[in-house]
Amino acid sequence: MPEFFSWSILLLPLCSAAVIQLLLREMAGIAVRMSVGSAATTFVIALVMLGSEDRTLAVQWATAGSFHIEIGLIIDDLSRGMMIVVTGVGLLVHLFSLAYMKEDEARARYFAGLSIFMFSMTGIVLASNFIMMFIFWELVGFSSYLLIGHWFQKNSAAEAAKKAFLVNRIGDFGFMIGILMLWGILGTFAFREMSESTTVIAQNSSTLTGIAVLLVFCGALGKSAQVPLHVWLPDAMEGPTPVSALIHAATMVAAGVYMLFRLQLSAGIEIFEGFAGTTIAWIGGITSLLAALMATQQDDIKRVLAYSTLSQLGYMVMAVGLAGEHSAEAGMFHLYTHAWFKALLFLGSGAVIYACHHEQNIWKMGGLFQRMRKTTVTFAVGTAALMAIYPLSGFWSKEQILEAAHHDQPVLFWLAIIVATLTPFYMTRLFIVAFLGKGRGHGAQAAKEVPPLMLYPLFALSCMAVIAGFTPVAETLSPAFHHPSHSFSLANPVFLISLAALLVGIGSGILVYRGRDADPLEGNTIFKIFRNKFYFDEVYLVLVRVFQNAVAIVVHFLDDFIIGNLLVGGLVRTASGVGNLFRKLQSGNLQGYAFLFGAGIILIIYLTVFAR
Amino acid sequence: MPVFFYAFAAVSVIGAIALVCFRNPVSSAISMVGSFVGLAALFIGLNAYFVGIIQILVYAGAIMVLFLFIIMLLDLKAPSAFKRSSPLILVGGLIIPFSFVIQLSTVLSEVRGGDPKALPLQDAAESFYDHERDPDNQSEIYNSLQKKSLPDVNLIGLTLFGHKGDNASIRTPGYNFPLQIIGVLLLVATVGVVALSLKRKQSKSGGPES
Amino acid sequence: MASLQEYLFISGLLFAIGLAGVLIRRNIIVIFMCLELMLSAANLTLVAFSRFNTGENGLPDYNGQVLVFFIITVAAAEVAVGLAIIVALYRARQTVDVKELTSMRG
Amino acid sequence: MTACLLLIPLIGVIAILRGRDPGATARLATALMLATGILLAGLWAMGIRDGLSIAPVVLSKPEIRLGLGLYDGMSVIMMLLSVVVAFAAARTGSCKKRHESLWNISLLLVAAGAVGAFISTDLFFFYAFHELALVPTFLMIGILGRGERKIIAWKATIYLAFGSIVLLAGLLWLTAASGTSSLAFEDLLKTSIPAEDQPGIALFLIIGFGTLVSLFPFHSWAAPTYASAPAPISMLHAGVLKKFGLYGLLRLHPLVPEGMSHWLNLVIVLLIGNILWVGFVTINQKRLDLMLGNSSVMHMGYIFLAFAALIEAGAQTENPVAMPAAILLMFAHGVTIAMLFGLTDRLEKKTGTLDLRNLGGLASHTPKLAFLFGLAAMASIGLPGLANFAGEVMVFIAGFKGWQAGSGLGSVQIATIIALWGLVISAVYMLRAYRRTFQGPGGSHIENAEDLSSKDRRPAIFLAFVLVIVGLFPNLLLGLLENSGSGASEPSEVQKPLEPALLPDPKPQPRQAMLAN
Repeated sequence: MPEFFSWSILLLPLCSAAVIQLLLREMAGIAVRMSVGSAATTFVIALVMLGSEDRTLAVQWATAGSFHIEIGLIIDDLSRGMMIVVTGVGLLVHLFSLAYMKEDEARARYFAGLSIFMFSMTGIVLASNFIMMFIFWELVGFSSYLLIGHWFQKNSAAEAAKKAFLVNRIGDFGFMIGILMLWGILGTFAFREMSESTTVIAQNSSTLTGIAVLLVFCGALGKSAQVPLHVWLPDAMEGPTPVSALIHAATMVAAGVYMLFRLQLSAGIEIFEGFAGTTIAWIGGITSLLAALMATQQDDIKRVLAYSTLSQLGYMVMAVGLAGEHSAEAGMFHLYTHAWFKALLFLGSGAVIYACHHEQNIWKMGGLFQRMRKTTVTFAVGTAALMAIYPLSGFWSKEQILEAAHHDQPVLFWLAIIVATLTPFYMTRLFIVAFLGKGRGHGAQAAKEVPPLMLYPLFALSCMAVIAGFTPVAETLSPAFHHPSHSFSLANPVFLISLAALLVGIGSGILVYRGRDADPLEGNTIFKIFRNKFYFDEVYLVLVRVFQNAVAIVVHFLDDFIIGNLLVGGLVRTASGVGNLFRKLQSGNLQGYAFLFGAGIILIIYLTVFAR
Repeated sequence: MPVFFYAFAAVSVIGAIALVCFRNPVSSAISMVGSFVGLAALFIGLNAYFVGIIQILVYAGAIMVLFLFIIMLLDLKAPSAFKRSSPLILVGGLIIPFSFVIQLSTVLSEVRGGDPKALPLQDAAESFYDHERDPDNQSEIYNSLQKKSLPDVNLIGLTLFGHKGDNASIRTPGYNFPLQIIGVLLLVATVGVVALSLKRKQSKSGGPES
Repeated sequence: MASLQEYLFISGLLFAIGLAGVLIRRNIIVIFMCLELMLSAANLTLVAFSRFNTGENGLPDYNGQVLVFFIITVAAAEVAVGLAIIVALYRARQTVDVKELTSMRG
Repeated sequence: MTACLLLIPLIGVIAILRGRDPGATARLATALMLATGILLAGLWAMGIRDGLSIAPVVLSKPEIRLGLGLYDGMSVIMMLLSVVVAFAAARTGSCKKRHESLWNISLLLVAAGAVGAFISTDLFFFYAFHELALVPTFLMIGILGRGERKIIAWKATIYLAFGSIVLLAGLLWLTAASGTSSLAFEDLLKTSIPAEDQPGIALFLIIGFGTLVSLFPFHSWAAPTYASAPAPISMLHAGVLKKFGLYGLLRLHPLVPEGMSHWLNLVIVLLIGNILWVGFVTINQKRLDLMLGNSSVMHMGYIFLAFAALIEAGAQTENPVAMPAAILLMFAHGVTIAMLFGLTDRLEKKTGTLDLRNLGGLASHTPKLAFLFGLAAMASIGLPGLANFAGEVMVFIAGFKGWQAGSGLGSVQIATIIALWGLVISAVYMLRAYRRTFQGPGGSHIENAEDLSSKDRRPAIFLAFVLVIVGLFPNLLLGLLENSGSGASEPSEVQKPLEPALLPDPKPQPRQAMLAN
């Protein structure tokens, strides 16, 4: 395959975004077609690329003497598989957006944002070195900022966009330090060259390497919204729902996992051994548990899904951190399956929201099954996949993760099992409350089936949610991720435990929520904590207020008062004061001058004659 | 002798006080002359006959006439033009001179050599004796000193222009050059006064043409 | 003949009276006269020192009197120029009161 | 040829004095300067370097050589920055009819002074041209500024005069210690400064140049000055003139490397002050223009970080990233801050206020302004694809270049880490300001706000274009630095940054050699 195609997969969306932003802002119709066209083309190129051989392309981006920063594409199994996910989900989201954003005045800007995102995400996936990855890492953050803040007239959307960007910046702070430290240790930014540098690691203390890896993980912490930097993701649901599906469920938030896996693949799994990997795994586990708990008490359909995304991302991070033989592959496999069914769920929720006239509270929905059967069926498929019901795609990947956890960290395994119980519980809650029973709100009662342009992406995604886990499909689309390490049999204790968890989850969900019009757990103290998201936001608000703002005020005061007023202002005032004094003396009054003159003489005589 | 001193000192001080106190500038000018005459008498009492004479000639003659002339020209003799200074200035204007006098008198008590001696004219004549000349053909200064009169015009001239030989009877750096400078100064002053007194008329015929 | 102190005291007294005149009078011509008085007072000091600071031959130090001569000459020139300025000033402002001549105020 | 850069604005000044339309003359002159500058840079890039300098002015007894010309790539880039910003500044802002001559003459003089300082090949012109540019700056602030312009002009004058005097003392000491009467850089570089003089000279230079660059704690003049000055002057000073100090430090560093390294820790403490202290000050600003002024002070810290990396390495060859990083970031920051100040001026014209509490929701009324401002704001907080990011990332790399894994973090590395936190701070204040100005529901002052006219947009679009081009292809600028210093010794190659090449896995960098040092 010619180089041109490899580059065009990166540059096509950029061109699309640039052209839309610069030329087509007023011509939304053409802009939309252009963006969708570029997404379709990249998807085709990604498919074609599946058959190409591994290689690395590079151009020098910045040169300083003997030092170069390169922009390069690395094309291997990992990036090819990830590209299928990115461009595939991307294309479907583009299509869905065609219908979803039909009424929006600023849809040209919206599609430009989507194109920028496709560009940046492609860049992350194909990045051949850490600096380039950081470049696109920042760019996805930026496009996410743009898209979350699409409806910037709303305060909540503007704040959410800002929050997402800033929290990601905090993660990137660590990420960049990590990159620089790894550069110091390994001597290279390029992934291809890292494996040659492993000897260098042996010379350096493993502690230093561990710290560097953890700092790099900070990037994933922000981007993949792990505790404690997870707070931006639920707020990011202020953006249009297709954006949530693409960026905040399927692709961008998974970039952290992808990056860790890329690092593991390049520099060897050794650097994840020791405290670094353990910390990463525990953070993943804790995130998945906390997020699952929070998800049980959310009323906003998108927030339920957002917390479930957090929870699933925690799974993936945990798997990568386990640093077992195939655990990271399991994590990546989960990323791949999760992308399809979570995008499906989000788009489904988008369709529901669209049908219900932008009602997002599940307690005001209900009975949607009668009114929009097709959507409901696809949503049910997605829910089942997320619950990991055999033989949907989620099942395969989740079992692998549980298997790996069981193998490496039994404590985390049990933690994961709790999550595996909670997931079916809250998804059952969501499905029962929103789709079954009777309509509880005007929106839900007036809901109609969504237009076909929305339905087709849903069909396609539910198709993928069903088949993506089967070996032939997985082998074709994502050869790097798929490592079935065991057969699922009733003799396997892990399988039995997870099956039990699934049944308990679904059963309790049905038991608690069947036929209810309000959440029966709402008054419970423990569930109140879940509802309030463990008060993370409140604590952070206080922290920000105390540290950032208070320090800023104090420093500003000091700066203004001491440096500005006392030191400098003092100088200025002295100068102008003395000047004023002399100006006053300069009265033009002859007698005044003579008087001063005489007084001066007296003084001089006194000083020279008498004062000695 | 002290009687004359006190008399003329009183004349000059009273004249000075009158100069300050008279409201009419003409009276002030006249009292200034009185003061200067007294001063000239003091000069003469100090054996500085030449200086005393030019004090009278220049100040009491020329300068006073100039002042009077200007006062007449500007028509300022009417006492109605007088304006009293503010009390503050009055007080300040008295305190400063007063403190000056106090300082002065404090210093004066420490000045030594107050004893006045008559000038030893005949002894001084010896230092002007020129051995290369005939005894009858000695210089004017020598002759005058021999006659017990002080030839101060000649002596000032000698100081101004310096000696011909290396007669060390008088220490002087020679004032030829300063004298010429003074001449130039007077010339410049003359020209300047003329220039200042010219009336400018072109301002009425519009702005500068260039 | 009076002592040196007495001459110096009279000189200082005249100087002080002149200074007082400069300070308290508002008529610029009178101020000018007072200035002349102060100059003359200084002359008296010079002459007195000249008389009392006799040289080796017992005669006064005539350098002092030469200086007085110069001072009187310069004073004459000064008076001429000064009065011309006063005339010009009077033409421009119609006043000789220094209180009203304050256009140099900063 | 190079002298044209100076002649054009001076002829422009004369033309304005003789009654030509001031605005049109200034625009024409800056356009010609831009064309000349780009032409010169092009010639330089192609390796045609003879004849670009005018013959040095030789004063015999003692022999002093003064000259103008492109000394090395650093001069070329700074010269480009000057002409680019001057071009935009001449097209920004407006004043009363009766001030037009003053306005445009000052602008041209400042531009001429800035260009002159960067194309000087000797200490004298180098210093003198900068001072030349400062005088009209003060005048413009004092006469045409906003707010408490007198006080602010005073403040700036005192600070900058202080800096200049300290700097002059340092330069005099430097020349005295070098033992050569020639002031040309070329000749100075051949001399060696005695070791005992070096720390003193270096301290004078750091404080003198530092004050000019608003190095902490000599920074408090900058923000109010930029807020008060007319927009073109803010653009030119914050964008170009201020960089003179850093340019000077980089330029003179090879003369006193040991002396500079004596003060490494001082520089690091001060630059951290710039980044953190001023960063926090910036967060607390309530007015857009003050916020931008402070942010420009803060960003100087990053350039100083590159300088600190250079000091730590001791010589350009030891840390090849540091100097290009500093230069690139200077260029990028100059363009960005000029764009921000220019747009802020327009914003004030349209809405009548810059108080962040009164603004809001402008993006729906003025989408073009919002887009351009957003671009510039994003550039200033380091969005990849725009020039600042390239500069910043290189600065950070330069900071870690001297780190030897295995040993603990050195002071430069710690400063780098703190500077990275500065990125978070700058994102906080920039996004906060953008959010309060352009997003959310409408504020009280925006109802009548009109969007930018195409005339208003032109300079901003031009600067944005420069930002994007340099951001996407930093090698366009960095290529000018190649072969710098020893112009003729190597056959100069034209950089082709755009040519994709299929690289067989490239060899690891010669890092071992670096570690050995």
